[in-house]
Amino acid sequence: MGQNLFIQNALSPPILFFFLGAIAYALKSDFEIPAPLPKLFSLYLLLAIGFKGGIELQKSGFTYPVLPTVVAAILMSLLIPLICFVILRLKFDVFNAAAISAAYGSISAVTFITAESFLESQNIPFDGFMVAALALMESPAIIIGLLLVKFGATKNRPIKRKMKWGSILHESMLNGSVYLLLGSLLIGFLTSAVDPTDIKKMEPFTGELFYGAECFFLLDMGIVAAQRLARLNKTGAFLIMFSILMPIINAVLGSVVAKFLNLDSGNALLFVVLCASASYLAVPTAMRMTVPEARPSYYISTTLGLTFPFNIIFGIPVYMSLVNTMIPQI
Amino acid sequence: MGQNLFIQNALSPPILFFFLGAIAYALKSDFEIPAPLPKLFSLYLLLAIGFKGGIELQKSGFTYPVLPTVVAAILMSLLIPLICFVILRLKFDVFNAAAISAAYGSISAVTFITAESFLESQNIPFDGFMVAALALMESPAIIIGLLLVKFGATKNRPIKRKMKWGSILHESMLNGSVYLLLGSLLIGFLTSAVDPTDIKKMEPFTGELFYGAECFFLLDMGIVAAQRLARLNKTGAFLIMFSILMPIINAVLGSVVAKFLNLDSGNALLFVVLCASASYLAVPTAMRMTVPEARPSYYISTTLGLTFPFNIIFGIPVYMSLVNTMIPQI
Amino acid sequence: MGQNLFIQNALSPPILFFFLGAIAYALKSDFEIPAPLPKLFSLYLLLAIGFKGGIELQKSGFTYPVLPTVVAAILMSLLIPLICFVILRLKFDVFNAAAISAAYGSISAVTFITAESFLESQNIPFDGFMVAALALMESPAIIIGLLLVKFGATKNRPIKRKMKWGSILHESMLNGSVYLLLGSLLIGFLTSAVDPTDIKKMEPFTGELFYGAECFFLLDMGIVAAQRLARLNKTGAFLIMFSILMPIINAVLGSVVAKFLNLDSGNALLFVVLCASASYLAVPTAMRMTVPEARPSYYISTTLGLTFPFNIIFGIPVYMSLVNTMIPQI
Amino acid sequence: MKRLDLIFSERELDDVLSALEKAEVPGYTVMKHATGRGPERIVTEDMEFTGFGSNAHVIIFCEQEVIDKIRENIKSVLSYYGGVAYVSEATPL
Amino acid sequence: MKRLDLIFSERELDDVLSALEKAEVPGYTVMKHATGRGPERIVTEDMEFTGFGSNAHVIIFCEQEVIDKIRENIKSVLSYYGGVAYVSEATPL
Amino acid sequence: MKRLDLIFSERELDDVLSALEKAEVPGYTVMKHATGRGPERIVTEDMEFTGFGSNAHVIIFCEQEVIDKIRENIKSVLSYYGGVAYVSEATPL
Ligand SMILES: Nc1ncnc2c1ncn2[C@@H]1O[C@H](COP(=O)(O)O)[C@@H](O)[C@H]1O
Ligand SMILES: Nc1ncnc2c1ncn2[C@@H]1O[C@H](COP(=O)(O)O)[C@@H](O)[C@H]1O
Ligand SMILES: Nc1ncnc2c1ncn2[C@@H]1O[C@H](COP(=O)(O)O)[C@@H](O)[C@H]1O
Ligand code: NA
Ligand code: NA
Ligand code: NA
Repeated sequence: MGQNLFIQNALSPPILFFFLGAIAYALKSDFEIPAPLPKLFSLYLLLAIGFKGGIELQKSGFTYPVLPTVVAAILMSLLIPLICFVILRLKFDVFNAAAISAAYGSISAVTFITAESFLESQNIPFDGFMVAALALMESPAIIIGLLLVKFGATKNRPIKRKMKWGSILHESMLNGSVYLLLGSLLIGFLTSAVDPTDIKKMEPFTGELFYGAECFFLLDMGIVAAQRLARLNKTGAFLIMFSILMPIINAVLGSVVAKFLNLDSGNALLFVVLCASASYLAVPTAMRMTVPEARPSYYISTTLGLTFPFNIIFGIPVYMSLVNTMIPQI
Repeated sequence: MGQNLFIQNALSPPILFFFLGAIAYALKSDFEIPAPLPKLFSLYLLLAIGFKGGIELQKSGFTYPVLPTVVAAILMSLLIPLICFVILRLKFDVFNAAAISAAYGSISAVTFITAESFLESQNIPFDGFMVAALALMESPAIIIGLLLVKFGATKNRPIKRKMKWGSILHESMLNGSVYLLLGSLLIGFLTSAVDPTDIKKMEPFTGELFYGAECFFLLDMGIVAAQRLARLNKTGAFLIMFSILMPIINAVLGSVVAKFLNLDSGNALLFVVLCASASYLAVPTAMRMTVPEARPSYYISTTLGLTFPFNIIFGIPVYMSLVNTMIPQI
Repeated sequence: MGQNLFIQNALSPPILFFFLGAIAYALKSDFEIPAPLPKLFSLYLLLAIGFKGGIELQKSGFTYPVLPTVVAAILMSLLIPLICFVILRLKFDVFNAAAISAAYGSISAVTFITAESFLESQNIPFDGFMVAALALMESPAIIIGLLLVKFGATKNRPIKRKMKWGSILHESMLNGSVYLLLGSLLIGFLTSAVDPTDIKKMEPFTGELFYGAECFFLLDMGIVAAQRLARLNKTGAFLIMFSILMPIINAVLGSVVAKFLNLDSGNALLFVVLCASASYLAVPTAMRMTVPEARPSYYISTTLGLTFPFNIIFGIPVYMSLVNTMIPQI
Repeated sequence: MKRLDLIFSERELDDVLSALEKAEVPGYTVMKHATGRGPERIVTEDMEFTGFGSNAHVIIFCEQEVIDKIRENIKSVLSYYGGVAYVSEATPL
Repeated sequence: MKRLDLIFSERELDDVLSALEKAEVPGYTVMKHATGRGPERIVTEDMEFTGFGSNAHVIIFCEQEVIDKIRENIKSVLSYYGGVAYVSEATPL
Repeated sequence: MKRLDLIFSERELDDVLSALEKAEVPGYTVMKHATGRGPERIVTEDMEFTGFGSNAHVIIFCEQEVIDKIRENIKSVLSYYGGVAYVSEATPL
């Protein structure tokens, strides 16, 4: 069955468009999507998933299992960076280890979306409130990353790089993509409480268009991931191993927690995917600002060039099998 | 009831996204929508409202109250600048006074759209032909502004800045946004006469997507308005007062005319909003070209930084109450 | 009836928006659609027609008349450049003649789309597999153009410009727009075999939005075509004649082949339009890279400034009449 | 050879380019979407969507004579709407 | 007159501009969306959509004194995050 | 130090950049989306969506030796497809 899932995932439009982009780079086609068009799609996707998540959260309210799941997600985004940090310190200095750890504690919204699409075509139900978990896993991971630097490297840093609590919170909460996601979530939540007709009027934009826009964006992500992958040789074997094995470890951890939370298989997959995925939007941006000592190529190239494609191509079906094994469906 | 309207308006997605943008700026988030993406949305909105307006105009034909309303709108766009000019001359030279006056005589398409969305969620009907009024209020306001300069400042200007009728008409009729709006109106009008199936095929683009695109655009307008507001301190108290009070005065004028025209409350609100709103697209562009002596910050910062947010946040519900008082609903 | 068709075509939204753009340029309006927004629409249109074509191809399979039609289309894209080359050599050197010939052998996707919209509003059915013909006519035309240079000008070229088979194939198959079109076709073909629900989820993006996006793109094409037309005076009367007469000759050829293939009138029109239209995307790009001796203004200005507008305004209704005469409808 | 840098509102681009063509420059390069601040005005990115226009940066490599021919026309455009023009030395590679 | 060229990550743009304002530059021009490579890092176009930011190229025409006033502040920003700053001669047209 | 300005079609960007890397430049900056006119051709904005490509403007700050190393390779690319290359003086801030 696992192999079946793999093929079904690989032949879905989002993944095929991702391949189309990656192959364009590999074959040296001059196909490209010029800046800032990819930004349009990334803004759109964040706005749309936030907004829809807010609506669903309003519907479900904070009943079981919403609150425990969200809390567990936040805890995972604090715990995972610590595990990563311990592993990464074997090879990297505090700055690099902390920055990479933060990325893996955080999430990739596009991986999440792809997992949702996968569940939809498998006809497995899942709940909209999982987006709240997604939205709330970015900031804690950033904070823990910055704290690791603050306390791990306090002696080595020149005075002007001493981190202040203000800027840690600013970077973690007000980063453009975190802000848009959380803001749209709140707007969806508020609006659907007040006026359901407004929600309906948004539906063609945030709902119907979503799948196509996702495919278009993945086309670009294919090019970008292939470019990053091509440059990965400089990062060394340790990091390459890390960026494949760590998601799997995190997925296993996540599936245990999901079982413990008693989630249905759909929500469980999403939870696992949140744990397994790594951030290439909010976290790298925050790290670049606050930990300039860390090499961006370490935390961007691995997350974008390896972890992201691994997760959407192999990870999702594998994690689905894992979830199916651990959480027997009725 | 007025307070109720205010809250309902403030909690609608367009206004909430506007706030989201404004707060991003206020909190120094790095959230931004890079150029030329906002242009995409402004072009889209102009095309879509023009096109839909043309269809509605075709439907209604030039029966009562279409023609008198449109004529009254044009007259208002000539009259309002004259009133503004008299007031502004107390503090400003001819050039600045004329440029600001023209902006207030003209209209803000986004304010109009927001008012339409407001009416829709209040379930108050309104007519599509009001878009024709909107489209026809830009050029006269520009012309009157330029005439005020031509005759008010004829002696002080160097020869090469003498205004010619040709360039006055060119600036007022062929300005990019006026041109797109009028052109799309005409296309909608023509097409719906010939082939209704073509109209239906446009509907997903110009119709269904509209509300979401409006929200996305208002998100950017929130950032821009907040930036402008932050720079307003240099323009002085007089202009700040003007940019709040003048819309109210114009709204009262507008509501009297609307009552006189016997408009229903929906159309009356739109008419009032047209009078109260000020232009930040066509008029500033035209003024920049023809009246370089005027300071752009005066006529852009006030319209974008104060009048626009005031109108969409407070103005629309206040004007609705005004209209409800003056035009008793059956 | 021919005149009737002409008016119906001229009053359809795509053509009217094209005029709106062209007139903006002619009247020196400052209306413009800044880069890279037109690229967004051209990428979107290629992706959408490819994807939908793939679905249709999956539906129809390779039954009659799919295969013969596609083969005939490929043959036409090899034959037409040869005819063009003979004619053009009367006035131009090998490089320019070959480059222009390749452009006319290839196709214009936007002309094809406009023809489809025309058929839809005429309620004339046509088949989706024609997109496969479209997608497969670009590369052969490029190859034949490069072969004409390779063998026609082999002695005059410096060594470093000697063409290699590898780069000929690379340019013809991996050009950005060819790649996106073929790739999307394949994705549509594969996906619809596996999972029809995924196809449905793409529909709002690739299907419903299409007509509006087409209109928006034609608005920009109007500006671009008018700019090119304005610069055509330098290319000389021969080329101007060529770019109007050659499409007609190719259309006649195409209609004979279409009759021979026994196509219905809808598919026949599309076949004729493919023959008559000339490329301004893939071919010019490929020629620029491999035949830098040819003047781009020759092959871009004529295809964009004359052949393209001629085809969408006059060509489509004329070719329809031609098809109606040759292929009597039941 | 000289290098001339012109920075001004993109709305004057057509005027400036035709002034350059009149002076028979051998070529020029245009970069749009520049923002900035001058002695009086501040030009921000949002001016692009309002139609107000951001700045254009034009670079011309040419001989001193061409610079002399350009001067009058360019200065009259720039004095009207604002903008800057600076000349520096440049040698072909 | 001098011409100062600054190239650095657009995320430091606000810091750099306020350093320029403090030195009372007569004006400046900003061009965003530049990519490039420095001694350590490579900046590519995809950094724009990840929020990481591409480079900004800032040009300032000013007197030598202003350059001297600018130096300290700019250098401290550029030494922190990387970027280059070069001065050359320029004459008003 | 020297400043090298290269302006050419963005389709040759990869070739030019690898020529620069071969000459071991300390860094470079690329600005795309430039339009312009040269002795033969005019490059307009619409070339971006047709895939034909607009121009790229590349700036390199480096020592004279690097310029000398660059020269041959760059010239062969530019002579094939067109484009300009100029050197001027620059001093680090
Ligand atoms: N000293 C300067 N250095 C660099 N750019 C300048 C300078 N002064 C003005 N500019 C540019 O020229 C544009 C127009 O200037 P202005 O003369 O204020 O209209 C500004 O927006 C800046 O982009
Ligand atoms: N030698 C150079 N010439 C031109 N641009 C440079 C040079 N060195 C660095 N840059 C630019 O400055 C940016 C930041 O450099 P870095 O110091 O590596 O962070 C790079 O991305 C380049 O765009
Ligand atoms: N004299 C010049 N000054 C500035 N830019 C130039 C000049 N000549 C050519 N260019 C630029 O170089 C590009 C390629 O030139 P060409 O050699 O005509 O292919 C042109 O499109 C311009 O952007
Ligand atoms: Na994670
Ligand atoms: Na008004
Ligand atoms: Na053809």
